Amino acid sequence: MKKFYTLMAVVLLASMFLSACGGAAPAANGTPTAPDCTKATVFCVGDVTDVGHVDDKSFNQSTWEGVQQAKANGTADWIQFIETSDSKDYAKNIDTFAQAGYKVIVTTGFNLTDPTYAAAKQYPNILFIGVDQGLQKDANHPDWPLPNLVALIFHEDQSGFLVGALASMMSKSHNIGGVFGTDAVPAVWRYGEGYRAGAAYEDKKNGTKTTITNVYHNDVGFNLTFTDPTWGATTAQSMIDKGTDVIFGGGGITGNGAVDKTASDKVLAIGVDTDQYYTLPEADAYLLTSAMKPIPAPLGVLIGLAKAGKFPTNGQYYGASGFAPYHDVASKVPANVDAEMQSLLKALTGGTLQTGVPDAKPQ
Amino acid sequence: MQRPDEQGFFKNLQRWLEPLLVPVLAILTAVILGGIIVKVVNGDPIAAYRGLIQGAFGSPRALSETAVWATPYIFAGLAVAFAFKGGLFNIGAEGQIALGAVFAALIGYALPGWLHTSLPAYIHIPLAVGMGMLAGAIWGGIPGALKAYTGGHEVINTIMMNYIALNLTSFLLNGPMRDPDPTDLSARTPEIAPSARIPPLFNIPGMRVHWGFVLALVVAVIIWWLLWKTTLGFEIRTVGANPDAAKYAGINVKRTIIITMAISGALAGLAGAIEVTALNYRHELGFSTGYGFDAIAIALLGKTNPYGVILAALLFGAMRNGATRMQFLTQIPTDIISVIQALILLFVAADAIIRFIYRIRAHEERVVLTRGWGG
Amino acid sequence: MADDNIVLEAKNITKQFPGVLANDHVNFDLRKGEIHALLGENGAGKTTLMNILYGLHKPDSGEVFVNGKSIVIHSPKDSIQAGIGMVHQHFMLIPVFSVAENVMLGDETTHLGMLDIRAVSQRLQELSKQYGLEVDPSAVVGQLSVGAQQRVEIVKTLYRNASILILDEPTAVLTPQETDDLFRIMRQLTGRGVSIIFITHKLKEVLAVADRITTMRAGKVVGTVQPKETNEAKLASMMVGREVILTVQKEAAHPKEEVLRVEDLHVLDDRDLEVVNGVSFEVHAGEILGIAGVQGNGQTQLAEALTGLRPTKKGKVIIAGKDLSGKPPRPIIETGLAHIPEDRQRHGLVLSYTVADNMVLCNYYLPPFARWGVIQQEKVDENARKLIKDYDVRTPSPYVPTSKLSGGNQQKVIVARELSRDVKLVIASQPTRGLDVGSIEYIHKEIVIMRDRGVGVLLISAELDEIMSLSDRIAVMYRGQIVVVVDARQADREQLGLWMAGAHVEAV
Amino acid sequence: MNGRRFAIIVFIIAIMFGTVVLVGISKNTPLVIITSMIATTIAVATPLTLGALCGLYCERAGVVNIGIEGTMLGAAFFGWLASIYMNTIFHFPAMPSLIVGVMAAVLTGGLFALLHAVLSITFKVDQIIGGTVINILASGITGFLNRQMFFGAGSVFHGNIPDSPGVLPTIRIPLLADIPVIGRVFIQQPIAWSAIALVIITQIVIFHTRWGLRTRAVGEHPRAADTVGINVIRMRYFNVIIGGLLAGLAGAYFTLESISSFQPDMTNGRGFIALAAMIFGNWTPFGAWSAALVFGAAQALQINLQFFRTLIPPQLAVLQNSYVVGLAPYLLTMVILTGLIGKTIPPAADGKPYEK
Repeated sequence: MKKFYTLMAVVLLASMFLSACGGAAPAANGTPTAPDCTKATVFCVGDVTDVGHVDDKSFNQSTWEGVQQAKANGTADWIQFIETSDSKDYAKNIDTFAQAGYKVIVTTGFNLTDPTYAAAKQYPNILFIGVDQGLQKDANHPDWPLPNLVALIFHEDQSGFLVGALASMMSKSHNIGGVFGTDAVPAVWRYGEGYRAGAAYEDKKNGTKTTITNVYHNDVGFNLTFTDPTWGATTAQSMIDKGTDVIFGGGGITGNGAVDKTASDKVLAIGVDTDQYYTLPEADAYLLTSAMKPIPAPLGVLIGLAKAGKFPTNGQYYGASGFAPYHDVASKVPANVDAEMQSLLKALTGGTLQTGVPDAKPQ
Repeated sequence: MQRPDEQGFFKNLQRWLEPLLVPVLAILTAVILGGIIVKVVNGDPIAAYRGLIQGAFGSPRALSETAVWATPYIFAGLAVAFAFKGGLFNIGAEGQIALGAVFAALIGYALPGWLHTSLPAYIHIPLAVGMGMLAGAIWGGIPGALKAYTGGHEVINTIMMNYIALNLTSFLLNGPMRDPDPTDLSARTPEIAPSARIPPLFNIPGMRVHWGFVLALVVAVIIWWLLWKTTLGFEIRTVGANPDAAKYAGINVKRTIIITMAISGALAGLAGAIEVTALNYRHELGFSTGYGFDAIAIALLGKTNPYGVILAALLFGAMRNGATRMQFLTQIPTDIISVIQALILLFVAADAIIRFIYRIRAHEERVVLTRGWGG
Repeated sequence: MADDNIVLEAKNITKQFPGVLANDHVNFDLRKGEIHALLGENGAGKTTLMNILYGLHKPDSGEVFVNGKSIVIHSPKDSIQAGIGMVHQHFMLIPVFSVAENVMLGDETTHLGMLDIRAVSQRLQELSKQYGLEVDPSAVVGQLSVGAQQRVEIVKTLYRNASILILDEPTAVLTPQETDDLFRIMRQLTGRGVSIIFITHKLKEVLAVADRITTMRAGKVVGTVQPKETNEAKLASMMVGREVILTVQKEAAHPKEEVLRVEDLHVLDDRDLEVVNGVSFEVHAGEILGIAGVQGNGQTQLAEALTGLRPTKKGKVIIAGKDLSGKPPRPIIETGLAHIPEDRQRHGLVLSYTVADNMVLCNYYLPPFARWGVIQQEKVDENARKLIKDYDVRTPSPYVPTSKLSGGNQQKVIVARELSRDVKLVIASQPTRGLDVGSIEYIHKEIVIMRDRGVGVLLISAELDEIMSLSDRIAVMYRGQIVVVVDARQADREQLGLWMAGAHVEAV
Repeated sequence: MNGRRFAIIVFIIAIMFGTVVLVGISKNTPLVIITSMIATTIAVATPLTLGALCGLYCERAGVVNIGIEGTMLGAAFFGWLASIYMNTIFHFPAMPSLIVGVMAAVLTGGLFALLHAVLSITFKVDQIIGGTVINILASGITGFLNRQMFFGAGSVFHGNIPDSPGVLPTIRIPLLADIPVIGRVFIQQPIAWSAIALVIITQIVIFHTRWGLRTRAVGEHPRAADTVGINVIRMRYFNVIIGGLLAGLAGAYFTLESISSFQPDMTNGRGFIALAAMIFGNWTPFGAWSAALVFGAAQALQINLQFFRTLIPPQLAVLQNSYVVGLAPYLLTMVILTGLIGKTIPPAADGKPYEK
């Protein structure tokens, strides 16, 4: 009998490895070797992620996609990322690229603001792009703007405002909701409050009274707040049960859970960051739109400018705000609603309309 | 525990090396299996390991970074190992680390303001670090007290305390302790005063290894001494090995459980405090993801011996540190490190597998690390 | 031997455990309807042999025949099938289960996939009527008396239609009266064709009940005799291999001042039942007070309460004039108590510790073993070497883990540690349980030496012989109360047995 | 489960529901709020209940399993993977793909449990350590594979996110589901229904069948079970594996019922909460279920208090802070486990390897 169990143990271990192996697909053609980036002619672009992974289906991934586009369109000869596993390694990881002679270093997330600023000062010959890093001249950044550092930033509040307005107009029960990660992250907070402001704006205009409920996932540690889709789904469910008929899933995977659940309950959902028609295909039939914060395109532009020697020197570059097409739901959106959306978009991007949302949650 | 007696040097050497045999073979086996997995996904295991070793030991700077990574691992590993010695399983190191960091940061940035005076480093640093330890000790001591007085199992309670600690941290960093600088959008504390900063070991840019690493080694020696040479250590080990006999011997078992958990928590708190005072100079939300859980593996790999913990922590630090370089050079995801670490733990825990593969006879006592829910 | 009457036969059984040859070519047979006693000291190999017959151990060599056919027993399942039932010394009952559940376990009756408790209870009632074994199918086993639990064990085997019954030390936990009751049941069973193997080390019982007696010593069968051909002394020398002095040599006691005074002590057990209710007695310096009683009448809890291991509900404990009621162990130990605990592996030792460390378990923190909270290792080692010599502890070195020592030597480590300290009172609980005769003699001698040195001794033992031969005064404990205290010189075995069975209480 | 414990649970849930009703009464009718909270409670409780039942089978047989978390995570990943493979590579329709996915998840749970059984029963590894190994291994393997398979041009799906077959459809209880408002409670997805069914089945199996009697015997006094011919090792193996299958079903909840995607470490500590629920429930199915419901209700409280945040009276401003409300489930678990319900009694041989 003992032999039998030993055998079982062996079989089990073997099967675990087989599953580990069998599952993993062969890479197309092995690993390409890196060129010597220190050569002036070799244009290498490096990407340092925030704590997390480049496949996080969130901003780390979007940034990496932008960098990949630079490779695909021939701007970059070689691209590489380093995933940060602890915040203490930000500087070290940037340094790894700098030492290896990379020409452009992209850093992702507002948490890398200071390390990126410091590295830009240390390596004046390397160009830095800080995604989501709202910088200004202050005591901690006295030399801003630096000629070799550009912050790629977005007006999340504008995108949030747009989808909020749309949600308010599309809601029949005048009951809309938003499911977010922690509001400690300014971008998330701007989405949420923009959403609220947009809905309130349309309410005022149309004389409706819409109830807006934003729920932030503040009840777990920071490492989990954006990666808890089950919580997102449960929260969305709870909203639907109370008659909410448009739900905005903002904030990484947690929000995706809400979008997913909302759509599967045949309730209108709004995605975030990218056009989630393509990233959450199971939600397509009820995906009203997505609040856009398209990192890849402007990032590709910035990398192109860097190569062309036309890197902006004012320290800031705003990505476009907007909302994604209605896709499958287009037939349900009345023409006047769409017209209003287009004019709002114009007003916001043109600067004639302000969302009134501060940069971060007031303390 | 063995103690060197009248026997010869080589016999002693053999006795020192013998406990290393199984862990070393476990690491070897895990590394080979990890290599096979890399190979199967069409990676080059040799290049991967070369990158790993290069990243961990390839230059003075790499060594410095390995030490930087190993520092919290040593403290946290000691925390878990210490609790094991007392028959307790502290899964709560994660939360204790976070609170240690938060409160060290608080003293670090706020104390001069409260006192309306600047402080000399030799006062400010111990105060900040001590506050971190105290926070950890309280966070560890609560489950200890619950265990002693209500029988609530420390595994469940330390897990719950983890969630509460992480929540509390988020709350503090978003609210009362948030950097008041309106331009700072991050949820993080202000930077600690220069007087609260533990200096680096070498004054060379890029060499981040700091005196906290030396402190970690010293603390490991102190913990060894405490466990094996003092009456308190005797009490803790007795409670861990046989609580009934401990009670019979007149040891206050409840008090000892609380002390054990408090010291364990203090060590974990120290891990967080040192990260703040010697490295990050502030506490932010992206901090400390998984030290507490890695610490369990480190404690087990080190066979709960403080010196073993140092070795295991250096190994884990080297792997975590070298992984970046490995990924940089070979594009193999760093997640493979987690798989290898899990395999090491698997083989160390189930040493029978390793003994079976390498035909080593078992002759050491089975060490009881934890007891079921009842104990 | 072509005897049709032989129902069970073991031939040439050999079983080797690491370091011990537990059974060495053992031959044993059992006839239909007889009670065959298997006599031997602890460690003689009786239980190993029975465990082999019952399928709990596998023999290294040898064969087992049931009703003339050779059978291979892999597990208890096989032996149950062959009609063998066993009542273990430590009952194999699950305390939280009911009697019916315990009995049916492994041989369940189901109805539509559900346990059919009713059918089982019915069958149980039939069996208990048939054999005169009174059991309540719905009672929870953990709340039954020891005697009742034993009846459940017997019914359990009958429920499985056992025709061969192995009783392993069944009388160890019974009063003399309960023992007589058991013997009556055994006779009734044999009358109905059941054959019984009766394992014991008590000579009187063997002579009273057995049809044949086989004696084992050190893994070998010494011989098989009829009761009428032998007597106690002969059996004892067969068992031990030499003449045994069955009594302890000691002078008359010279009691002095009081060292322990217990007043109206009440103690709860783990289930919050009051198992010590209103005990009062005193022990004087220079005397041995023996507490006799069947196991489970509160002695364990009494000893734990006196030594501080268990809280007291009510009452006073005064040691050497100091009121220590409800105090934890340390102040009690410091007042001058030595405690030889009942469960030596659980309470008395840390098995993973070295002999040296175990020898300072109670005073590691006091000078000279510790200064300023730091342990002085050389003093600890010195102490160990001295005690190992003084108390004849057989160990290769002071630094081996105590778990490597034999039971007798483990007990000697405890005795050495406890009796070498400067104490006023010794509480010894079951100090010789499970030990070989040599160790028993040694420990008895040490206890008497302590008495003669002017220390008060409280001896708690379930072995009436031990109590009678060591004590100066004897207290009998029954259902949590001291029923009577008598002078040992005037104590009568039969009378003590009656008191232990509660006769005195009932007579009132 | 005794009356006192039941009363405490009803009381706690009533307080939580009542708080939300009082706060939200100006916005929604009590009936709507209560129905919604019940729905949330059941949803949150589903994986916890199944996880707790996993622990129950293991521990009733005497094996402590703190690897529930890892088992659920592994099952969530492989179940989801199987459904995607079926759907995208083999072009199965959604429903069969999902069913295959659930089966794969359950099987994965069984395999992880088998590993735990091998470690803790055959190799007699400290059972809490064995569980920790499972947790770390599951996290590492799922993270690594998720990355290998779904990220980058060289991956199985060439870096594209494949279509997932969606989530399991809801099942309505006829008639009951048609009741206005409250009917919502009777519309649940299959795993949620099966969790409730499995509570009842487990209650019957553990306390009224031969299997359960033997399982409990093995967990209470393995030696006694051995002496009546029960194969202790085999009983323990099978019970641990049965538990693993249930944890596998709990894993399926995450990726096939709640939402239709996988995230590294997405179980988020729910396995540990499940363990706490089992202990709270004193190792009984209904007890564990009620504890899972308490935790579910605490989550519902947390979500709903945020929902009605603007309506919270200023005297209770502390409840407006989502961090504070977020602590509720964990604090409650601790408070409940320490004394409020009195001592719980584990099976006597729980966590002890059986040495013949």
